[in-house]
Amino acid sequence: MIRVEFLGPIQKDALELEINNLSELATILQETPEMREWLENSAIAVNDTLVSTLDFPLKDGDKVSMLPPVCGG
Amino acid sequence: MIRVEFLGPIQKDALELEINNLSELATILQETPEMREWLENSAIAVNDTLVSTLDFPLKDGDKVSMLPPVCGG
Amino acid sequence: MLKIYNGGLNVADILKAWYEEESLSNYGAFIPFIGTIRDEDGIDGLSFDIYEPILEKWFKEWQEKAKAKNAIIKMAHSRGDVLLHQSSYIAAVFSPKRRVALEFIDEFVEDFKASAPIWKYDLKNGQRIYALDRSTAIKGSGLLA
Amino acid sequence: MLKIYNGGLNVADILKAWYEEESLSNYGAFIPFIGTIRDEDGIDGLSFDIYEPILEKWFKEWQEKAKAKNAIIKMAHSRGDVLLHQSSYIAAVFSPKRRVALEFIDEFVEDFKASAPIWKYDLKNGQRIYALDRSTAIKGSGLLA
Repeated sequence: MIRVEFLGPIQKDALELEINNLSELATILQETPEMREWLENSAIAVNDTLVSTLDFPLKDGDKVSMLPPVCGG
Repeated sequence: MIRVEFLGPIQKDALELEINNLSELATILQETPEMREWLENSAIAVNDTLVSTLDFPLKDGDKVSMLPPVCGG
Repeated sequence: MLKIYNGGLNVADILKAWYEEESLSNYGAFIPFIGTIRDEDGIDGLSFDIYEPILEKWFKEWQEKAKAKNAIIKMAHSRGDVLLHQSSYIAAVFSPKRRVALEFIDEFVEDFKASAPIWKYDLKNGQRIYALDRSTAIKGSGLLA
Repeated sequence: MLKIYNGGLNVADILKAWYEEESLSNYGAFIPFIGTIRDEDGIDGLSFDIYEPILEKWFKEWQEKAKAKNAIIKMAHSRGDVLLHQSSYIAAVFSPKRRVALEFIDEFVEDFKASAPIWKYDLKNGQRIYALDRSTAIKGSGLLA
Protein backbone atom coordinates (compact mmCIF):
# COMPACT_ATOMS: atom_id res chain seq x y z
CA MET A 1 0.00 0.00 0.00
CA ILE A 2 1.22 3.48 -0.91
CA ARG A 3 0.18 6.47 1.20
CA VAL A 4 -0.37 9.73 -0.69
CA GLU A 5 -0.41 12.94 1.35
CA PHE A 6 -1.50 16.39 0.20
CA LEU A 7 0.39 19.18 1.92
CA GLY A 8 -0.30 22.79 2.85
CA PRO A 9 -3.35 24.33 1.23
CA ILE A 10 -4.51 21.23 -0.67
CA GLN A 11 -7.75 20.35 1.11
CA LYS A 12 -7.72 16.63 0.63
CA ASP A 13 -7.36 13.69 2.99
CA ALA A 14 -4.51 11.26 2.46
CA LEU A 15 -5.10 8.30 0.12
CA GLU A 16 -4.00 4.69 0.49
CA LEU A 17 -3.46 3.22 -2.98
CA GLU A 18 -2.23 0.01 -4.56
CA ILE A 19 0.04 1.46 -7.25
CA ASN A 20 3.49 0.59 -8.62
CA ASN A 21 4.81 3.90 -9.86
CA LEU A 22 4.06 7.61 -10.14
CA SER A 23 2.49 7.23 -13.61
CA GLU A 24 -0.35 5.27 -12.07
CA LEU A 25 -0.78 7.97 -9.42
CA ALA A 26 -0.87 10.63 -12.16
CA THR A 27 -3.66 8.77 -13.95
CA ILE A 28 -5.74 8.52 -10.77
CA LEU A 29 -5.28 12.16 -9.78
CA GLN A 30 -5.95 13.45 -13.30
CA GLU A 31 -9.40 11.90 -12.96
CA THR A 32 -10.04 13.60 -9.63
CA PRO A 33 -11.78 16.94 -10.35
CA GLU A 34 -10.60 18.86 -7.25
CA MET A 35 -6.98 17.90 -7.99
CA ARG A 36 -6.81 19.52 -11.41
CA GLU A 37 -5.76 22.95 -10.13
CA TRP A 38 -2.87 21.41 -8.17
CA LEU A 39 -1.31 18.98 -10.65
CA GLU A 40 0.40 21.65 -12.76
CA ASN A 41 1.98 23.57 -9.90
CA SER A 42 2.81 20.88 -7.35
CA ALA A 43 6.05 19.01 -6.79
CA ILE A 44 6.21 15.36 -5.75
CA ALA A 45 8.29 13.75 -3.04
CA VAL A 46 8.68 10.05 -2.32
CA ASN A 47 9.67 9.29 1.25
CA ASP A 48 10.42 13.00 1.72
CA THR A 49 12.80 13.27 -1.22
CA LEU A 50 11.74 15.32 -4.25
CA VAL A 51 11.54 13.26 -7.45
CA SER A 52 11.64 14.29 -11.09
CA THR A 53 10.58 11.22 -13.08
CA LEU A 54 7.25 9.45 -13.51
CA ASP A 55 9.08 6.11 -13.78
CA PHE A 56 9.93 6.32 -10.13
CA PRO A 57 9.11 2.86 -8.73
CA LEU A 58 7.00 2.65 -5.58
CA LYS A 59 7.12 -0.18 -3.08
CA ASP A 60 4.79 -1.17 -0.27
CA GLY A 61 4.97 1.35 2.60
CA ASP A 62 6.25 4.26 0.51
CA LYS A 63 4.91 7.72 1.19
CA VAL A 64 4.19 10.11 -1.67
CA SER A 65 3.72 13.80 -0.86
CA MET A 66 2.31 16.50 -3.08
CA LEU A 67 3.76 19.97 -2.45
CA PRO A 68 1.92 22.98 -3.88
CA PRO A 69 3.65 26.38 -4.43
CA VAL A 70 5.59 27.56 -1.38
CA CYS A 71 6.16 30.91 0.26
CA GLY A 72 8.12 30.87 3.49
CA GLY A 73 9.55 33.91 5.19
CA MET B 1 46.55 80.47 6.42
CA ILE B 2 45.74 76.89 5.40
CA ARG B 3 45.80 74.12 7.98
CA VAL B 4 47.01 70.73 6.74
CA GLU B 5 46.16 67.69 8.87
CA PHE B 6 47.55 64.16 8.58
CA LEU B 7 45.07 61.49 9.59
CA GLY B 8 45.25 57.99 11.01
CA PRO B 9 48.67 56.36 10.92
CA ILE B 10 50.56 59.31 9.40
CA GLN B 11 52.81 60.39 12.26
CA LYS B 12 53.06 64.07 11.49
CA ASP B 13 51.83 67.20 13.26
CA ALA B 14 49.48 69.53 11.42
CA LEU B 15 51.05 72.30 9.30
CA GLU B 16 49.94 75.91 8.88
CA LEU B 17 50.89 77.06 5.38
CA GLU B 18 50.47 80.10 3.13
CA ILE B 19 49.45 78.38 -0.10
CA ASN B 20 46.84 79.06 -2.78
CA ASN B 21 46.09 75.61 -4.18
CA LEU B 22 46.85 71.92 -3.83
CA SER B 23 49.67 72.04 -6.38
CA GLU B 24 51.66 74.19 -3.99
CA LEU B 25 50.95 71.73 -1.19
CA ALA B 26 52.08 68.85 -3.42
CA THR B 27 55.41 70.61 -4.06
CA ILE B 28 56.01 71.15 -0.35
CA LEU B 29 55.12 67.59 0.67
CA GLN B 30 57.14 66.02 -2.16
CA GLU B 31 60.18 67.70 -0.57
CA THR B 32 59.37 66.29 2.88
CA PRO B 33 61.19 62.92 3.20
CA GLU B 34 58.84 61.27 5.69
CA MET B 35 55.85 62.06 3.45
CA ARG B 36 57.05 60.16 0.42
CA GLU B 37 55.52 56.84 1.45
CA TRP B 38 52.11 58.48 1.91
CA LEU B 39 51.73 60.68 -1.17
CA GLU B 40 50.98 57.81 -3.57
CA ASN B 41 48.35 56.10 -1.44
CA SER B 42 46.60 58.99 0.31
CA ALA B 43 43.45 60.84 -0.65
CA ILE B 44 42.96 64.56 -0.06
CA ALA B 45 39.98 66.36 1.43
CA VAL B 46 39.40 70.11 1.61
CA ASN B 47 37.07 71.13 4.43
CA ASP B 48 36.12 67.46 4.84
CA THR B 49 35.13 66.89 1.22
CA LEU B 50 37.31 64.64 -0.94
CA VAL B 51 38.81 66.43 -3.94
CA SER B 52 40.17 65.09 -7.21
CA THR B 53 42.00 67.97 -8.84
CA LEU B 54 45.26 69.77 -8.03
CA ASP B 55 43.78 73.05 -9.31
CA PHE B 56 41.51 73.12 -6.30
CA PRO B 57 41.75 76.73 -5.00
CA LEU B 58 42.39 77.24 -1.29
CA LYS B 59 41.30 80.25 0.74
CA ASP B 60 42.31 81.52 4.15
CA GLY B 61 40.94 79.27 6.88
CA ASP B 62 40.57 76.15 4.71
CA LYS B 63 41.46 72.79 6.16
CA VAL B 64 43.22 70.18 4.04
CA SER B 65 43.25 66.56 5.27
CA MET B 66 45.39 63.73 4.04
CA LEU B 67 43.76 60.28 4.31
CA PRO B 68 45.98 57.19 4.02
CA PRO B 69 44.57 53.73 3.08
CA VAL B 70 41.53 52.76 5.16
CA CYS B 71 40.27 49.54 6.70
CA GLY B 72 37.16 49.81 8.82
CA GLY B 73 35.10 46.92 10.05
CA MET C 1 20.44 24.88 13.78
CA LEU C 2 16.87 24.93 12.51
CA LYS C 3 14.08 25.68 14.93
CA ILE C 4 10.35 26.08 14.39
CA TYR C 5 8.39 28.24 16.84
CA ASN C 6 4.65 28.56 17.34
CA GLY C 7 3.69 32.15 16.46
CA GLY C 8 5.93 35.23 16.11
CA LEU C 9 9.64 35.05 16.85
CA ASN C 10 11.42 36.79 19.69
CA VAL C 11 14.04 38.33 17.42
CA ALA C 12 16.20 39.99 20.07
CA ASP C 13 16.47 36.80 22.12
CA ILE C 14 17.23 34.60 19.12
CA LEU C 15 19.90 36.93 17.73
CA LYS C 16 21.50 37.23 21.16
CA ALA C 17 21.54 33.46 21.62
CA TRP C 18 23.02 32.79 18.17
CA TYR C 19 25.68 35.49 18.60
CA GLU C 20 26.67 34.11 21.99
CA GLU C 21 26.70 30.49 20.78
CA GLU C 22 29.38 31.42 18.22
CA SER C 23 31.21 34.00 20.30
CA LEU C 24 34.39 31.91 20.45
CA SER C 25 34.07 30.18 17.05
CA ASN C 26 36.32 32.75 15.36
CA TYR C 27 33.85 33.82 12.66
CA GLY C 28 34.61 37.31 11.42
CA ALA C 29 31.23 37.95 9.79
CA PHE C 30 27.70 37.27 11.05
CA ILE C 31 24.75 38.22 8.84
CA PRO C 32 21.20 37.53 9.96
CA PHE C 33 18.19 38.15 7.71
CA ILE C 34 15.00 38.97 9.61
CA GLY C 35 11.60 38.82 7.89
CA THR C 36 8.74 40.79 9.46
CA ILE C 37 5.01 40.82 8.64
CA ARG C 38 4.13 44.04 6.81
CA ASP C 39 0.83 45.83 7.18
CA GLU C 40 -0.46 45.68 3.60
CA ASP C 41 -3.56 44.64 1.64
CA GLY C 42 -5.68 44.93 4.77
CA ILE C 43 -4.36 41.74 6.34
CA ASP C 44 -4.38 41.12 10.11
CA GLY C 45 -1.35 38.87 9.88
CA LEU C 46 -0.02 35.78 8.13
CA SER C 47 -0.18 32.12 8.98
CA PHE C 48 2.23 29.34 8.03
CA ASP C 49 2.06 25.60 7.46
CA ILE C 50 5.38 23.76 7.46
CA TYR C 51 6.24 20.27 6.32
CA GLU C 52 9.17 19.58 8.58
CA PRO C 53 10.65 16.35 7.15
CA ILE C 54 11.46 17.99 3.81
CA LEU C 55 12.38 21.32 5.42
CA GLU C 56 14.96 19.51 7.51
CA LYS C 57 16.43 17.74 4.47
CA TRP C 58 16.59 21.03 2.59
CA PHE C 59 18.29 22.68 5.55
CA LYS C 60 20.79 19.85 5.91
CA GLU C 61 21.84 20.28 2.28
CA TRP C 62 22.48 23.97 2.93
CA GLN C 63 24.45 23.10 6.06
CA GLU C 64 26.72 20.99 3.83
CA LYS C 65 27.09 23.85 1.34
CA ALA C 66 27.95 26.19 4.21
CA LYS C 67 30.48 23.75 5.62
CA ALA C 68 32.24 23.60 2.25
CA LYS C 69 32.85 27.36 2.65
CA ASN C 70 33.86 27.11 6.33
CA ALA C 71 30.60 28.81 7.22
CA ILE C 72 27.57 27.81 9.27
CA ILE C 73 23.88 28.66 8.98
CA LYS C 74 21.08 28.96 11.50
CA MET C 75 17.38 29.38 10.87
CA ALA C 76 14.20 30.02 12.83
CA HIS C 77 10.67 30.10 11.41
CA SER C 78 7.17 30.53 12.73
CA ARG C 79 4.38 27.97 12.50
CA GLY C 80 0.74 29.11 12.69
CA ASP C 81 -0.39 32.71 13.04
CA VAL C 82 1.95 35.69 13.13
CA LEU C 83 0.49 39.15 13.59
CA LEU C 84 1.38 42.40 11.86
CA HIS C 85 4.86 43.75 12.69
CA GLN C 86 5.90 40.47 14.29
CA SER C 87 8.72 38.49 12.69
CA SER C 88 8.28 35.02 11.21
CA TYR C 89 11.72 34.24 9.80
CA ILE C 90 15.36 34.57 10.76
CA ALA C 91 18.17 33.07 8.73
CA ALA C 92 21.81 33.68 9.52
CA VAL C 93 25.26 32.96 8.17
CA PHE C 94 28.49 33.00 10.14
CA SER C 95 31.74 32.80 8.18
CA PRO C 96 35.39 33.69 8.65
CA LYS C 97 35.30 36.31 5.88
CA ARG C 98 32.72 38.84 4.77
CA ARG C 99 32.45 38.02 1.04
CA VAL C 100 31.39 34.44 1.75
CA ALA C 101 28.79 35.63 4.26
CA LEU C 102 27.37 38.34 1.98
CA GLU C 103 27.01 35.97 -0.96
CA PHE C 104 25.78 33.03 1.10
CA ILE C 105 22.98 34.86 2.90
CA ASP C 106 21.62 36.01 -0.47
CA GLU C 107 21.70 32.55 -2.06
CA PHE C 108 20.32 30.89 1.05
CA VAL C 109 17.39 33.28 1.48
CA GLU C 110 16.50 33.13 -2.22
CA ASP C 111 16.54 29.34 -2.31
CA PHE C 112 14.55 29.31 0.91
CA LYS C 113 11.84 31.38 -0.79
CA ALA C 114 11.82 29.11 -3.84
CA SER C 115 12.17 25.71 -2.22
CA ALA C 116 11.40 25.48 1.49
CA PRO C 117 8.15 23.52 2.07
CA ILE C 118 6.30 26.31 3.86
CA TRP C 119 2.87 27.62 2.87
CA LYS C 120 1.69 31.13 3.61
CA TYR C 121 -1.86 32.29 4.27
CA ASP C 122 -3.26 35.79 4.68
CA LEU C 123 -5.31 36.32 7.83
CA LYS C 124 -8.16 38.56 6.72
CA ASN C 125 -11.65 39.05 8.12
CA GLY C 126 -11.31 35.95 10.24
CA GLN C 127 -10.31 33.81 7.25
CA ARG C 128 -7.08 32.01 6.39
CA ILE C 129 -6.49 32.50 2.66
CA TYR C 130 -3.68 30.69 0.81
CA ALA C 131 -1.31 33.27 -0.74
CA LEU C 132 -1.10 31.50 -4.10
CA ASP C 133 -0.22 34.65 -6.06
CA ARG C 134 2.93 35.24 -3.95
CA SER C 135 3.93 31.58 -3.90
CA THR C 136 6.50 29.80 -6.07
CA ALA C 137 6.09 26.35 -7.60
CA ILE C 138 8.96 24.16 -6.42
CA LYS C 139 11.42 23.24 -9.19
CA GLY C 140 10.13 20.16 -10.99
CA SER C 141 6.47 20.88 -10.29
CA GLY C 142 3.87 19.56 -12.73
CA LEU C 143 5.28 16.02 -12.80
CA LEU C 144 1.82 14.47 -12.44
CA ALA C 145 -0.01 16.90 -14.77
CA MET D 1 21.82 56.45 12.73
CA LEU D 2 25.61 56.35 13.00
CA LYS D 3 27.17 55.85 16.40
CA ILE D 4 30.78 55.45 17.45
CA TYR D 5 31.54 53.53 20.65
CA ASN D 6 34.75 53.34 22.66
CA GLY D 7 35.91 49.70 22.55
CA GLY D 8 33.98 46.57 21.57
CA LEU D 9 30.26 46.73 20.72
CA ASN D 10 27.45 45.20 22.73
CA VAL D 11 25.97 43.42 19.73
CA ALA D 12 22.87 41.96 21.40
CA ASP D 13 21.86 45.32 22.89
CA ILE D 14 22.43 47.24 19.67
CA LEU D 15 20.50 44.75 17.51
CA LYS D 16 17.64 44.70 20.01
CA ALA D 17 17.49 48.50 20.09
CA TRP D 18 17.55 48.84 16.30
CA TYR D 19 14.90 46.16 15.83
CA GLU D 20 12.63 47.79 18.40
CA GLU D 21 13.15 51.29 16.99
CA GLU D 22 11.75 50.11 13.64
CA SER D 23 9.17 47.68 15.02
CA LEU D 24 6.25 49.72 13.67
CA SER D 25 7.95 51.16 10.58
CA ASN D 26 6.56 48.41 8.32
CA TYR D 27 9.88 47.18 6.98
CA GLY D 28 9.61 43.56 5.83
CA ALA D 29 13.35 42.87 5.78
CA PHE D 30 16.08 43.71 8.29
CA ILE D 31 19.66 42.64 7.57
CA PRO D 32 22.47 43.47 9.97
CA PHE D 33 26.10 42.72 9.20
CA ILE D 34 28.25 42.12 12.29
CA GLY D 35 32.04 42.17 12.11
CA THR D 36 34.00 40.41 14.85
CA ILE D 37 37.73 40.37 15.62
CA ARG D 38 39.22 37.03 14.58
CA ASP D 39 42.05 35.34 16.42
CA GLU D 40 44.69 35.22 13.67
CA ASP D 41 48.34 36.12 13.05
CA GLY D 42 49.02 36.14 16.79
CA ILE D 43 47.22 39.44 17.42
CA ASP D 44 45.72 40.36 20.79
CA GLY D 45 43.08 42.54 19.14
CA LEU D 46 42.64 45.45 16.77
CA SER D 47 42.50 49.17 17.30
CA PHE D 48 40.73 51.82 15.23
CA ASP D 49 41.19 55.52 14.48
CA ILE D 50 38.17 57.27 12.96
CA TYR D 51 37.92 60.66 11.29
CA GLU D 52 34.33 61.47 12.11
CA PRO D 53 33.62 64.55 9.93
CA ILE D 54 34.22 62.63 6.69
CA LEU D 55 32.67 59.43 8.07
CA GLU D 56 29.49 61.36 8.77
CA LYS D 57 29.41 62.83 5.27
CA TRP D 58 29.96 59.40 3.76
CA PHE D 59 27.19 57.96 5.89
CA LYS D 60 24.80 60.78 4.97
CA GLU D 61 25.31 60.01 1.27
CA TRP D 62 24.39 56.38 1.93
CA GLN D 63 21.33 57.48 3.89
CA GLU D 64 20.22 59.35 0.77
CA LYS D 65 20.83 56.29 -1.41
CA ALA D 66 18.83 54.18 1.04
CA LYS D 67 15.99 56.69 1.10
CA ALA D 68 15.74 56.52 -2.71
CA LYS D 69 14.97 52.80 -2.26
CA ASN D 70 12.55 53.34 0.65
CA ALA D 71 15.15 51.78 2.92
CA ILE D 72 17.10 52.99 5.94
CA ILE D 73 20.56 52.20 7.24
CA LYS D 74 22.09 52.16 10.70
CA MET D 75 25.71 51.75 11.67
CA ALA D 76 27.82 51.33 14.80
CA HIS D 77 31.63 51.18 14.93
CA SER D 78 34.29 50.93 17.60
CA ARG D 79 36.97 53.50 18.32
CA GLY D 80 40.19 52.46 20.06
CA ASP D 81 41.03 48.93 21.14
CA VAL D 82 38.79 45.92 20.50
CA LEU D 83 39.89 42.55 21.82
CA LEU D 84 39.71 39.12 20.16
CA HIS D 85 36.17 37.80 19.63
CA GLN D 86 34.62 41.18 20.37
CA SER D 87 32.74 42.96 17.58
CA SER D 88 33.80 46.30 16.14
CA TYR D 89 31.26 46.91 13.39
CA ILE D 90 27.53 46.59 12.82
CA ALA D 91 25.81 47.87 9.68
CA ALA D 92 22.14 47.25 8.98
CA VAL D 93 19.56 47.82 6.30
CA PHE D 94 15.80 47.89 6.79
CA SER D 95 13.63 47.85 3.67
CA PRO D 96 10.09 46.93 2.68
CA LYS D 97 11.29 44.10 0.42
CA ARG D 98 14.02 41.52 0.68
CA ARG D 99 15.80 42.04 -2.68
CA VAL D 100 16.54 45.68 -1.90
CA ALA D 101 17.87 44.76 1.54
CA LEU D 102 20.04 41.88 0.26
CA GLU D 103 21.61 44.02 -2.45
CA PHE D 104 21.95 47.14 -0.32
CA ILE D 105 23.76 45.53 2.60
CA ASP D 106 26.34 44.12 0.19
CA GLU D 107 26.97 47.44 -1.59
CA PHE D 108 26.99 49.36 1.68
CA VAL D 109 29.47 47.07 3.45
CA GLU D 110 31.79 46.93 0.43
CA ASP D 111 31.84 50.70 0.02
CA PHE D 112 32.37 51.04 3.76
CA LYS D 113 35.50 48.88 3.48
CA ALA D 114 36.79 50.90 0.52
CA SER D 115 35.88 54.43 1.57
CA ALA D 116 35.08 54.97 5.23
CA PRO D 117 37.85 57.01 6.92
CA ILE D 118 38.77 54.43 9.54
CA TRP D 119 42.27 53.11 10.14
CA LYS D 120 42.99 49.69 11.58
CA TYR D 121 45.94 48.65 13.73
CA ASP D 122 46.99 45.21 14.95
CA LEU D 123 47.58 44.98 18.70
CA LYS D 124 50.59 42.70 19.03
CA ASN D 125 53.21 42.38 21.76
CA GLY D 126 52.07 45.65 23.31
CA GLN D 127 52.43 47.53 20.02
CA ARG D 128 49.84 49.19 17.76
CA ILE D 129 50.84 48.37 14.17
CA TYR D 130 49.05 49.99 11.20
CA ALA D 131 47.46 47.26 9.02
CA LEU D 132 48.68 48.74 5.74
CA ASP D 133 48.62 45.42 3.85
CA ARG D 134 44.86 44.94 4.53
CA SER D 135 43.99 48.59 3.87
CA THR D 136 42.56 50.14 0.72
CA ALA D 137 43.63 53.47 -0.78
CA ILE D 138 40.55 55.69 -1.06
CA LYS D 139 39.43 56.32 -4.65
CA GLY D 140 41.41 59.28 -6.04
CA SER D 141 44.44 58.67 -3.84
CA GLY D 142 47.83 59.83 -5.11
CA LEU D 143 46.65 63.33 -6.05
CA LEU D 144 49.68 64.96 -4.43
CA ALA D 145 52.24 62.39 -5.61
